[in-house]
Amino acid sequence: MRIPCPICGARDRREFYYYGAEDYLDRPGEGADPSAWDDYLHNRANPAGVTRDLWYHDAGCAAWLVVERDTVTHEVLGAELVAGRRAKR
Amino acid sequence: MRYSGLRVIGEGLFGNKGWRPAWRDPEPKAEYDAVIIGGGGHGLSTAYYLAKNHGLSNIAVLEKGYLGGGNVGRNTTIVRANYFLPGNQEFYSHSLKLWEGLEAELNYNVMHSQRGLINLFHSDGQRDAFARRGNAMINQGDDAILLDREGVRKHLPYLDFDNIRFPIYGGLLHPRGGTARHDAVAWGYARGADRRGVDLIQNCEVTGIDIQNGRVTGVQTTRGAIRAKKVGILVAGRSGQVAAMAGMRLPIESHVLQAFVTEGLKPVIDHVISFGMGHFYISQSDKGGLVFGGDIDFYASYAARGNLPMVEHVMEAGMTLMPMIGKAKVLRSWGGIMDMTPDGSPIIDKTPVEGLFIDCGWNYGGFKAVPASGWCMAHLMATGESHEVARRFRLDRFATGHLLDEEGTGSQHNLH
Amino acid sequence: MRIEGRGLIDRSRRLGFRFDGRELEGFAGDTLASALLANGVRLVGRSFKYHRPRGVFTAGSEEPNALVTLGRGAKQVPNVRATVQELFSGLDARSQNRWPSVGFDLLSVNDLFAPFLGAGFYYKTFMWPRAFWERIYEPAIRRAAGLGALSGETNDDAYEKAFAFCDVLVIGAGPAGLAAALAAARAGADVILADEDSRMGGRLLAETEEIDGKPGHLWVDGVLAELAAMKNVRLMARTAVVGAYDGGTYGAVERTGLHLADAPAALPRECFWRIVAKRAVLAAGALERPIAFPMNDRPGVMLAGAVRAYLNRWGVAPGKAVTLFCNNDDAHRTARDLVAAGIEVAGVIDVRADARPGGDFPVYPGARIVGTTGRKALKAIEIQTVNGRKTIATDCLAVSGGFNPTLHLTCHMGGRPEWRDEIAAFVPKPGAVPGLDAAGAAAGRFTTAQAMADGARAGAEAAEATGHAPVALDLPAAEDAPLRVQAYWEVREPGRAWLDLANDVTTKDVRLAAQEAYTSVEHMKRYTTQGMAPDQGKNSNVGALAILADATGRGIPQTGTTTFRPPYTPVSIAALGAGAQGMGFAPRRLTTSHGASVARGAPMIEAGLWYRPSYFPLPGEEGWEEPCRREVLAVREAVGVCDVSTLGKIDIQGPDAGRFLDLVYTNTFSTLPVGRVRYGLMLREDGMVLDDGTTARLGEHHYLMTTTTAAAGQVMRHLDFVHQAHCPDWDVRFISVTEQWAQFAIAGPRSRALLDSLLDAPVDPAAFPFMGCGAVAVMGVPGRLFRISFSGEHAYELAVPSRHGEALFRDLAARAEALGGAPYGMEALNVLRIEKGFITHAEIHGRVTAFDIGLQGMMSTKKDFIGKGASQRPGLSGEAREQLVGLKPVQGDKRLSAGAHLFTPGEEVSAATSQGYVTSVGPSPVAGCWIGLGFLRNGRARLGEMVRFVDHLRGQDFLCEVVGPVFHDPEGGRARG
Amino acid sequence: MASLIEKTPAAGLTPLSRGDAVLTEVLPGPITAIMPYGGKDRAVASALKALGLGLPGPNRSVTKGAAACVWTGRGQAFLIGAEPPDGLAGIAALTDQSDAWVVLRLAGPAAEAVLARLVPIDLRAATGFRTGAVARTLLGHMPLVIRRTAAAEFELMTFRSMAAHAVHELDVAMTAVAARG
Repeated sequence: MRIPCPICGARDRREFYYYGAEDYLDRPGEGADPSAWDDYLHNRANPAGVTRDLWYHDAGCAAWLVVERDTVTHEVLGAELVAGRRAKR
Repeated sequence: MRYSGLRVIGEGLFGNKGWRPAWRDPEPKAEYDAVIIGGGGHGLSTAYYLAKNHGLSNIAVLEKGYLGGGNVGRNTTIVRANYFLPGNQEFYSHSLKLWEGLEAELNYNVMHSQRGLINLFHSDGQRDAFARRGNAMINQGDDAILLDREGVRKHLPYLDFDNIRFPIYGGLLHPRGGTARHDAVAWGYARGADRRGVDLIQNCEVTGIDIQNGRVTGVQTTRGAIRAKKVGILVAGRSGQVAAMAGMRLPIESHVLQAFVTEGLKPVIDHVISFGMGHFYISQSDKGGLVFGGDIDFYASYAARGNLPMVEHVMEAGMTLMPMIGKAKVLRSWGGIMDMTPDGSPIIDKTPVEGLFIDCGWNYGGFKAVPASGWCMAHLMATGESHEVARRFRLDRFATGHLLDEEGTGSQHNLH
Repeated sequence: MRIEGRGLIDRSRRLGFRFDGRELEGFAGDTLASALLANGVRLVGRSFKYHRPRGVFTAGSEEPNALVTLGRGAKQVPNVRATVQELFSGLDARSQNRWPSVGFDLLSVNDLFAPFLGAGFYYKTFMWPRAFWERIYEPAIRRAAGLGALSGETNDDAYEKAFAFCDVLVIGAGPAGLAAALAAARAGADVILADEDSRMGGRLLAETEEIDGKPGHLWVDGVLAELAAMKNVRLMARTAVVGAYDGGTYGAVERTGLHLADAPAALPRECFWRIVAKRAVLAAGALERPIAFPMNDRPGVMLAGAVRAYLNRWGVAPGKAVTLFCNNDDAHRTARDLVAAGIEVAGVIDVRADARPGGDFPVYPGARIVGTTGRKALKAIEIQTVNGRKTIATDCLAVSGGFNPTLHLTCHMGGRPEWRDEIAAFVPKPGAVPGLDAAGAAAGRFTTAQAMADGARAGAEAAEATGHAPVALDLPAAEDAPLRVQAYWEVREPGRAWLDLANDVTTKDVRLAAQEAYTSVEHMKRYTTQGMAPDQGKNSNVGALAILADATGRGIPQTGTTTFRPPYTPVSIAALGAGAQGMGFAPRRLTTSHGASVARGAPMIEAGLWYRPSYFPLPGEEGWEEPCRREVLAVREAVGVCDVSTLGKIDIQGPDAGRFLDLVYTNTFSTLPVGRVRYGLMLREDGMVLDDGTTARLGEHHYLMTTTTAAAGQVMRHLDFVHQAHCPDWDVRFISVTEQWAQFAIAGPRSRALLDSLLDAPVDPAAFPFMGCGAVAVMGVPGRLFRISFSGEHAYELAVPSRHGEALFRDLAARAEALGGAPYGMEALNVLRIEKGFITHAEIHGRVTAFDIGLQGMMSTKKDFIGKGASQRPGLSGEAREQLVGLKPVQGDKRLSAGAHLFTPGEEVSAATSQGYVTSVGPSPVAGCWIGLGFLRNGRARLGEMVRFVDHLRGQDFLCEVVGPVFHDPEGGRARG
Repeated sequence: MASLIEKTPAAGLTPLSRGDAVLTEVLPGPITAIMPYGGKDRAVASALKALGLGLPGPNRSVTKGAAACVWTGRGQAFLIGAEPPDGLAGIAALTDQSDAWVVLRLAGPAAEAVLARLVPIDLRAATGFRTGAVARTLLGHMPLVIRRTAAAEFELMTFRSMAAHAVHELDVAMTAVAARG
């Protein structure tokens, strides 16, 4: 599997650390409802199909990426920088 | 038809013409007392114990493919009871006791082989953690022996004791740990359930769950609608999709776990060996293949196949631990889809929908759980109450913080 | 028997070799199988279950029978395909799965019991008595099963792994692959051409049909010469592409040293390649398949194409009177070539009623074989012709049931092949592996002309897809006769008919599976074990599912196939795991003081990839406790020196650095004065403790964070995540400086005296109060000094650039000794910190909250921080949780052991009554006994109570007093003073 | 005055010569990590012009004589072989890394083949990894900054503590390549 790091280019999966679904980006604010924390940390859509998940270019540039890919075919559709994604908002 | 050595000889003398089907191939009925979604190990054992322990026989098991085609048929066949957290301990202890009587129970040789499992440790800290585990096992009434380096050498002289990156300090021996023939477990439960009147319906995919006023009323399938007041979901690898049919979002992420088998070899590894530093575990099947595996590939996947980095990592772990296996050749690799939960422990619980029950989240420890999972899920479905040994496998424990995190890696699904 | 004038072997180079102790001879260019056949060796092995005599069946890696063991001792390699193994001088091969010899095998008695040993018999018996399974039945089954044996000795050969990249990977160098490689390469694409054979050319090396009027191998030589001269082409012979993975990644195994008589020790035996290709062409050809008929497993029964290959490529006649059994035209070529070579063809039994004579040999159209004779070598066949039964004497029967495209790689991503009636075979599903295109026979285009044209097409398309304009290829004239195959799977006559030779699965077994409801193709496979042998069903899958389809009344397409999975051919673990044996499994990290510590006799222990000294023994000291006690006392009474460079150090800078630390720590760092250090607690987002350590403020916008050794990498990743995901706009930058600084703890009442003697200026107590930090100079070298303590004593940590680390350690150790102190290792460090109740990852093991370790007060209520939200969950605090306590045995001579459990005295010992467990223990000179830290349910409320300490594993059972976790100087005056 | 003896990361481990490849330790002088603050990339680049250098983009390096500025990660470059110019203060985080890395030079016709055993990226010049190209990747299981310094010459940087392991792994790969002849 190859992950297209927006900074380094396409690299072998062995260079990356995997975290989980992009849900981890949407951290509840202070004082959020306990159920918001439960959803943030635990509950997942876990799609059989296209998903967006978090990868860290551990052995590369140290960027966190959101990778769009298909969990059934393993096709990788694209990747963007986590930091860049937030700045765009 | 009862199986026995005499029957094998008798049938053999007459051309093996007399063997009857291990199970029927029934058409689905319009209504059952209970429907089990998933014809894998857990679904089949649940159906079996619903019939055997609770006297229900108007049950259907709905399987989208063939019986035992999921993880029960694609694992490394290890059976053990070496957990240390309350909640897990009593459950796996119960499961191991069921394993020990499974051949007699099912009249089917599942080849449960208690050859002993050795967990190796490589530092003082790891030894202490395994000591805590071993003591917990003995507290529970199970068995454990702490081996020092020389003790390990007596059992496993072929490990690399002299020139290894993570030196072997010792091991925790679990004498009752071992292996079983995985397919046979599914087939044995299937045959047992069928004999007690359970309808095993293959090639029947559930496409919807019918709910009225918060109560389950039945399921939609590719072979028509089926009514039932009780529905159990036991579909490891598809739990999220099936639960979504009932509007549920689960604390599960699906991951691929690869496993490997070599060409047949004369007996060389007599135990089950687990190498924590490399996350590598190995045993030798009765046919002679070395059966081994490692960690999940770590990325969410439903593909039931993995990639080379983990393949290589597993092989590297094998080569550093026991370089005598180097000239064995890997014959086949495969992958299974694991329900990974945020604390590494399973869920056997009611759902917010009345009459709908779920048994999921086995991470990659589901095979050894098959007997007790069925036992407890059947108890829950029949009585509406959690079984004593599965009462901590609650769906809401992540929200409340009553976690069962044996690995201590926290709310990151793939780290368990 | 060798035929003069035929074959591509080098008859000028004779090679002596041994098989089962017999001294034999072959030629350079032989495989072990061709050399054995040339020497008239028919019986080469025994089957898996019935131990039946078996001979060479194929001429390729799909061989089910001729598996042998090569070499002795650590060099012993089991299950080597004689059909692939190149002959070399001195090769030493032995047959397998027989005792005492391949000619007389005691376990062949199994064959007599075959009626009772049918599919799945073991699921129905061996159940009584229960205890017999592990003791009697299973050991007997295990001994009988298996094929070759591992030596049990540690591997001492070199193996390697490598990466390669290309535009176009061409898999297979037969007519299609050569054309594909040529087309892609001439277009300018980067091409890798890989073939599992030692010599490229594929079937062209084994056929007599000419190409452009020349022998096929000459055309091959020409193409290879052109390819070899191109810079953009890499030729990889002896390289089997074994797996297709995501993103155009392919696994391949190259036999680098297995074919050499005297391979240098440094030359790897095999290399496992990870090839990343933008496009790939599968030109792996097709595998001939047998037909099931009664007693079809005898030595001398072979595939027709293999017989032809032995004749044409190796100049070997596998028999004197050859017969053929077939359902297609291709097999007739074997008869024709044999006759041309002067070998008798005793008959071609063709199941097709319209089969026509094609040469100087008898043809029996519409006939079939109903039996064979010859226990250890085929003697005769009995055939049923349209005119009745007839027996033909023959010592070699060449069988062809048609061809299966070698499409395995196209199924490695879960794609299922498609059935084509006109060739009675499965073909690859296009696009099943993205970027992989099958061509030639692998795609069901069987004639040489078709294969070349298809290969050229695929090569050109692959080149174009990778940005290279295709160029037209002039293809030579080649054979183009259609295969004309009639689907035919088995002769249904009395007697056992084998499908899977290697696993001894017969047609009856498949029918029995269907009879017993194992009707899914996966059930049939698993119940009968068909396809699970070393050939992975290459010779039997399609035949078996055809018979299953027949038994269940379904068609072949409806029955479907089992899944092909990697590897295509078996790969040795040593190749896949190359580099890891010994120390290679993980990097070794050495501190700058490593050599100096080793020189002092310190045993080095592994700690999070680093090596750290356990203790520094003096002459006469035994074991670890004696030096440990001395080192602890050195710290408590004088001064000790310890290398702490392995702790993670992260340099954090920027205007928002303080704010950032406030987010990642539970407590506040933005208020920390410059020149001061603060202990920080870091949680995971789920509320559990992630790590702890001190962070120093070096400047207004400059902090230095310390992590534990074990969690350094995890913390760095965590900081990167928090920054990039939650506050990317904050101006904070960080980088690891763990490697930049060599850092040493100098601990004990005389630590300041030591520093004053060492530093360029004495330590100014005003500048370095407890938890102070600042710059210092050590013999002119700029360093950093932190007044922090992990021992509870007046202590410092001194850091210098790593180039000076070794020298500083030697100097510090000498100065410490001069002051009555000593260097100390991990054992003493551990005792020192337990005496002070300081935690490590033995305590913060991932299931522990700030509440559990009594640090709930460090969780700021004034700000948000990572882990705050989730730590509010009810299950993460309260009386039911196990809390950190100290433990002291009531009887002072008891040794505590970590991993013990704690119970309320008087209660039974059980899982349900366990009150907690012990995490860290050590012999404390301060307490005068062993002490421990542990977690006890509601522990902070139970100080002063007795608990029962039970360690079943070490046979310990005694009472302990529950005490606070700080044993030494609870007020902290010594560290502050 | 007494002094602290300096020791280089790979002292005593190199040079190594195997077949057509030679491995030597390089002592590049000071190494400073430069991490520009938000919006300061241009200012940092112009400050580096004082040394005749600039701020390289991803996977690139800029050299001037013995000095080089090498991209080493997201928002990070190493200034190697020169002290940082004054103009960088306040616009970038600067961190001394001079002692944190072992720097090895692998040279010779076999260098690419040797690295193909250990580095999971395409290092061929023809496909883009030309002189001056940089990558942050792996050397076996170790972190790696790799830079092509000439047609058949690479500079490899990994953690100082891993120097012995890195040299050993390279030695194994060099030996295997040499054995193929």
